[in-house]
Amino acid sequence: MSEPIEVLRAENLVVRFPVGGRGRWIVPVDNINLTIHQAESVGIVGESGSGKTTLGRTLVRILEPAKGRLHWHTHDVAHIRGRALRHYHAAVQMVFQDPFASLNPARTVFDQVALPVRCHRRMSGAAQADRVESLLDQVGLSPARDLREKYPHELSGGQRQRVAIARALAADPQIIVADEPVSMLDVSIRAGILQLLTELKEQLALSFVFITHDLASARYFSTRIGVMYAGQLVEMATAADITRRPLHPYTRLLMAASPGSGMKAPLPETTQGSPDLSAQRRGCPFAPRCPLVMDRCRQATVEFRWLADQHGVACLRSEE
Amino acid sequence: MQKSGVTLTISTVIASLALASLGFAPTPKGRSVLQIVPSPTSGAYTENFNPFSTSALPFTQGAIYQTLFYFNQVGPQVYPVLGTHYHWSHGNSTLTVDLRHGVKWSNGMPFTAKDVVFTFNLLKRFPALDTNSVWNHLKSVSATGTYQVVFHFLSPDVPFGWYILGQTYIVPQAVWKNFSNPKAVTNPHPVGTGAYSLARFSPQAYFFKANPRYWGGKPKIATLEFPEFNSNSSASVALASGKTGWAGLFVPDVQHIFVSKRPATNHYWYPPTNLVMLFTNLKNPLLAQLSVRRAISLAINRQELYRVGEYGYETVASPTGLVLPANRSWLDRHLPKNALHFQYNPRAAVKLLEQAGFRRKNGKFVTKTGKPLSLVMNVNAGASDWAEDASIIARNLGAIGIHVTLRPLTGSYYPDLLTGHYQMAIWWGGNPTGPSPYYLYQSMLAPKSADNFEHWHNPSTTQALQAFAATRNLSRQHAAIAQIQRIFASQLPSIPLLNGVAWYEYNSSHIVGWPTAKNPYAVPAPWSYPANEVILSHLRLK
Amino acid sequence: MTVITSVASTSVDPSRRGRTSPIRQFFKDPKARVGFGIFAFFVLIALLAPVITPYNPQSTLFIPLQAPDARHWLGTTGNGQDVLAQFVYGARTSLTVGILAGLTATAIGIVMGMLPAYRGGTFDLVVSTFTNIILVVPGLPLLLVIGAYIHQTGSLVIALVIGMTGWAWQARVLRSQTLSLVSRDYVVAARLAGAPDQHIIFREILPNMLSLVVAGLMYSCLYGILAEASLEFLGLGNINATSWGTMLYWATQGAALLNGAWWWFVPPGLSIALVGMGFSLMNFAVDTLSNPRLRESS
Amino acid sequence: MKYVLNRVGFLLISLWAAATINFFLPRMMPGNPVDSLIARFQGRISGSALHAIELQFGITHQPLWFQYLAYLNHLLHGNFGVSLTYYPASVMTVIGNSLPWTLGLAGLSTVISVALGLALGIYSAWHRKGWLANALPTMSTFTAAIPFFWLAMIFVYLLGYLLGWFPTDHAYTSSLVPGINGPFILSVLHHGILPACTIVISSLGGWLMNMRNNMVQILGEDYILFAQAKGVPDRALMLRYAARNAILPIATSFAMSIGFVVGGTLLTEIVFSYPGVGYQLFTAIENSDYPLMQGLFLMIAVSVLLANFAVEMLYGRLDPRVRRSGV
Repeated sequence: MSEPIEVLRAENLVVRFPVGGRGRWIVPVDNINLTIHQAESVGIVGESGSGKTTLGRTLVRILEPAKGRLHWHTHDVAHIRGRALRHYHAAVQMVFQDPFASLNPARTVFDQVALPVRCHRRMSGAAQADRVESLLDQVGLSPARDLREKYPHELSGGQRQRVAIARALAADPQIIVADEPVSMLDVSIRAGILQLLTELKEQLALSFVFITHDLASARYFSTRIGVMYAGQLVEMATAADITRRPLHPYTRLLMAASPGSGMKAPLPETTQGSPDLSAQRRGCPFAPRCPLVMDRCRQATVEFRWLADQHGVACLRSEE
Repeated sequence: MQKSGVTLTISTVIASLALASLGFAPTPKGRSVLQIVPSPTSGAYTENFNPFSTSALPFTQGAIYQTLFYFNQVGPQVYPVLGTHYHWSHGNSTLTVDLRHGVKWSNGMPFTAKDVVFTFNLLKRFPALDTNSVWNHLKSVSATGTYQVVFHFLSPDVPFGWYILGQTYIVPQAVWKNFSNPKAVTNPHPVGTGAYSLARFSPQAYFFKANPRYWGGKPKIATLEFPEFNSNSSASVALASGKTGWAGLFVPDVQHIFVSKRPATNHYWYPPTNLVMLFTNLKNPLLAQLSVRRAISLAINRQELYRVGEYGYETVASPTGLVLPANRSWLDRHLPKNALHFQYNPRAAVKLLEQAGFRRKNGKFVTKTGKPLSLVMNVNAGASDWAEDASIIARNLGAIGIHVTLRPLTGSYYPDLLTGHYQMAIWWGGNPTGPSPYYLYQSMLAPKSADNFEHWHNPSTTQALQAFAATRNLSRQHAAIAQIQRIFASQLPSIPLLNGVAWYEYNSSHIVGWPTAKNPYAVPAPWSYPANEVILSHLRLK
Repeated sequence: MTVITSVASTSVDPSRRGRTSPIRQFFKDPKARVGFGIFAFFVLIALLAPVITPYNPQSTLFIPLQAPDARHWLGTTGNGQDVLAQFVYGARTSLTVGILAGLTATAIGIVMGMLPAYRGGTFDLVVSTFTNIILVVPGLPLLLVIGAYIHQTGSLVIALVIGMTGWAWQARVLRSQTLSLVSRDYVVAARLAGAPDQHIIFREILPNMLSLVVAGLMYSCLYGILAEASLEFLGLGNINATSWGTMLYWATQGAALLNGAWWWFVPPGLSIALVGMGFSLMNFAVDTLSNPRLRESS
Repeated sequence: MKYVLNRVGFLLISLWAAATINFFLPRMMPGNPVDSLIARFQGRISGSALHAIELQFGITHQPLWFQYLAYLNHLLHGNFGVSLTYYPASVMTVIGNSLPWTLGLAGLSTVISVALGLALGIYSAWHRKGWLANALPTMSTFTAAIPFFWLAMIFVYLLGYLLGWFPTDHAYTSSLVPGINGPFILSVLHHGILPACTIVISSLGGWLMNMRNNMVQILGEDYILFAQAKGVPDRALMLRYAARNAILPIATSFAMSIGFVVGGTLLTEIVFSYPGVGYQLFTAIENSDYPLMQGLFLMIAVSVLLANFAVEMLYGRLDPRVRRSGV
């Protein structure tokens, strides 16, 4: 097997937002390094507020990073604008969490799927219509004729998400960032959507970034998994490795919480509701909740280190 | 915001309404107060009792400051005021005036020839005060004794005597010699010889009180009140409700609004004193053609102007430009019939234009070069009757194929006329109109006159005006006027429309002695100065 | 004249709502039906003017100040014009000017509200400050002063001037709504789809605040009709045109009320108020449509 | 504090903007209306006054920026030029005579109209089932659309002329001497009732509808239901919980409403010959008295800006969120 081709690489990526004026910031993406290879699916797992959605949006450059680099093949796309950004968007698409919010209620299915076909692929007329039809077929919305003139509110949740996926495919992208694509759907429909995504991945040799709070579905879908906590990547490994040998206390916690897991970890004391994202925080962000916390954890900066076999972790305990 | 607060507010409002309507039902005015509304003013009053200022408050001229004589324009009378006699000598170039004895200024000082000489020299020193340009005609003014003044003219100029005798207000030397810039003086404490003096001023109203030192005896009406109105409609409400005793308003359907309310005491009389003209700018190449002016005149339905635009108050003008019936005696009986009455004949107008080389295309006239026969008419939006007249004329002319664009203006209407920025516009023919038709003709047709808006330059007209001015011989004067009449009717320097009237409404419920159609002893409009000095001395309590 | 819509403060999320044709839902509301009825009535009168009356509104053929009778349903003016003819032809001018002014104000409001909110940054700061300034500079006095400078003018210019002085409120409302819509997922998706800015603004965002735009348009039209009537009433418009405003001007000049000629003075004023009421009622319904809580209450 | 600074900043910017609009307006107009005016007044007013007007309206050869700076400098010194209509009175004198009347009339009417409108709005939202509560909003859509001047004229005719209950013009009986004395004050009140009623009736509807909508909205909020469940008495619920929060957003719309009320006051003054700035503005317009017109417009704009500023300050005190966030 040849060396996998690198498609997108984030280096020391930082995203921050001002809060309440007076120069205060939160840092939902804090110094993250991440590589995505061709036809590979990378899962990003974390609880709400961990910054995984912000990371996803930064990867597709809906957001602009404050620091760091974002390499798209050989180009740095961290700060591109205008036509270059539009060009990048043709290659990196997104499927949103909420299929109710991601489809424009005032436009028909056809309009929404045709938009990237027209704008990115420069098709019009019959070619455009054919393309839309085949896309809808591809995502399992057939017969397409019945659907194309419908408005989103006339569709079921699953149908809507399929439309959203069709729209993402319409630009012929190389990477799709799927931000919790099934979390808002009924349980009965989830499997179908996940099945569709898997098929697409295999048929089209697409790379996927699969963002989820559920380790189980990440394991099902991804070749590698990164675990995020409070804006930082705390662990990264192959799906198999991370299940077998979770190193970070937070990963273990997630494992314990996921159904069907054999792992049993002690329930952590929660001294804090949600992770602290403020720029002023010090030490390991997980320290307040960590069952294995040491004094050093509250002071020292914790570095992410690669151990072996593409397994990395950011924990002082792992250094011991 | 609370409910009780609302109730409180409502009940307070209701209570104050009730209180107000009980306590303030209009109380009957004192019997010897006369409320006068000369004409709608331009907003709240500002103090200005300077008789030389064009924005002097009404009745400053006449009731406080007086002229030497008053010449009636609706009757034959000449009233001696501060002067008693005048006569011409030295080939009509010297005017000698005898002054009234025993006249006192309202501050008690005696009135003498010095005051008259001072007044005229004041106009000489400050030309800005000399709105009638008397020093374009005078050489010098001097006193002979305490009660006689002699005016020396540059050239014989009999009709100009009227400006000296009847249009110049005499001020006291003792007061006015102290003013370094008499043009800007607002004169808050006016000292005059007239029947009234200032009692009190506020921006909303001012009051005159009877002058006990008045040479004609203390006037019978103790107080004159001048409330301020800036529109015809608000003033009409006051007139209709019986508050106003003497007004000079254009009232739409005065019979219904005013007279019918109390037919025994509410009266109006609108005597013609002026001409309403459609001025045609002769610098415009189209209007410079006599046939165009004639066609316009033929196409205007003056009956409609009379009946609709003016509510039947202003009668159709004479083609001669004479104000009839006031100037009846000057009318040349030998004029051809069509010069005596205007015809309304659109067909003749069309024919006239076609003969002059204009062609009709789809009902619209075009010139020989194919340009449309199209004119702009300025509309005085501040005078609703004239605005209505203008739209009638536009329709009349449109009907025969002359396109008229209306251009409504308010404040700049008159300035545009003065500066010649107009093609057609309605305005008075004479400014002012004097005791003979000469004044009207002179102001409209003399080459140097500011009111020659149409820019008429015609040697025989000028000659006739000069011939009139140089003589006191009545038959020679008549001959000169007759010549102008003929030119006027045949050449149409501009187009007469209607006889302009003096608006005049009065209430005889407790004050009598008013001028009437049967007893036209003075121009009755309260905005006609100095006619008011004569009328005020005729009024008495019932 | 103080009509303030509260839609500004209600954030609407149309995506969560069932979309049973908004037009049908609009007409379910009795207020909307009455409002639309009033509006349609006057539009119909204006359109059918020549059918309704055989008379020329300008011609002064009749006996002045005639009370209403079989020949003159609304009597005659002091100048012998048929009031009904003036009224129905005046409706044309007044409605046209009002609606044109409303459209102008709405168009400017859309651009001045949406563009800065979409662009953000300094551009937004400058434009929205400008909007707020225009909002607090009193409109009618400004209109009077401009009217005084251009004195005579056609109805078209009046409509444009009214529109150009009356857009700020809408710009402010649309700006805040755009701000809330611009970060919606579907807008982001459109951007990812490579759509140009004007497509995103006018095709993706604008259709989702149509109810706001329509509400604003109705108030702008109402404002336009009132402003035109005020200008004409003061003689600052084109007094020789036939509109409800000039009717009131001439009725005042002709002392209609003192003459007891209520038929000359009352219809134009009453109709202005009725048309305004029609707009407000329709707007009520639009408001209700986009704000479910108000719906429950009425 | 940041909020206050922010608002002061906006006030200053908008004052500057109003002055600038005032400066450029006559210069933007087609033709030069002032030119013929100057011709008209040649000889009637002093040369220096005329020169000042030429400067004011840009009939000079100085560069535009110089004219603009000179203009701003004059404004800062309270020099608004000289009125043509009231020459030799200065524009400032005319404003001084008329502004108090307008402030009194518009101020009092606004207070009554706001208080009444809010109270009726609360009533209409609270008693949703009552016929009056349901009729009020519909009625107010009608009253809010009545042209001010038309209503004023109807009042003049019916209550003033036919019934004779109220005077039909001016601010007080002119035979009285202005001053602090019983008859004069009563006369002022008596003369003020009809104009004030006109303004109140025409502007009431906006406040009513706005308040009602906000109330209805807030009455559906969870915390109201919660308070109700806790047994808070209805009255307190209506006033302290709901009305209080419903009023706050209205303050933000005050800016536009005050502009409308001022516009309406101007029209009302014109009909009643009420000697305020609206009446004077109309006079100035009718007489093409551009210096007076400009001075009055600026004065009206400044008054509205200040009133607005005052309301925002008040709003900042009432709503701590605004004070802190500094928006």
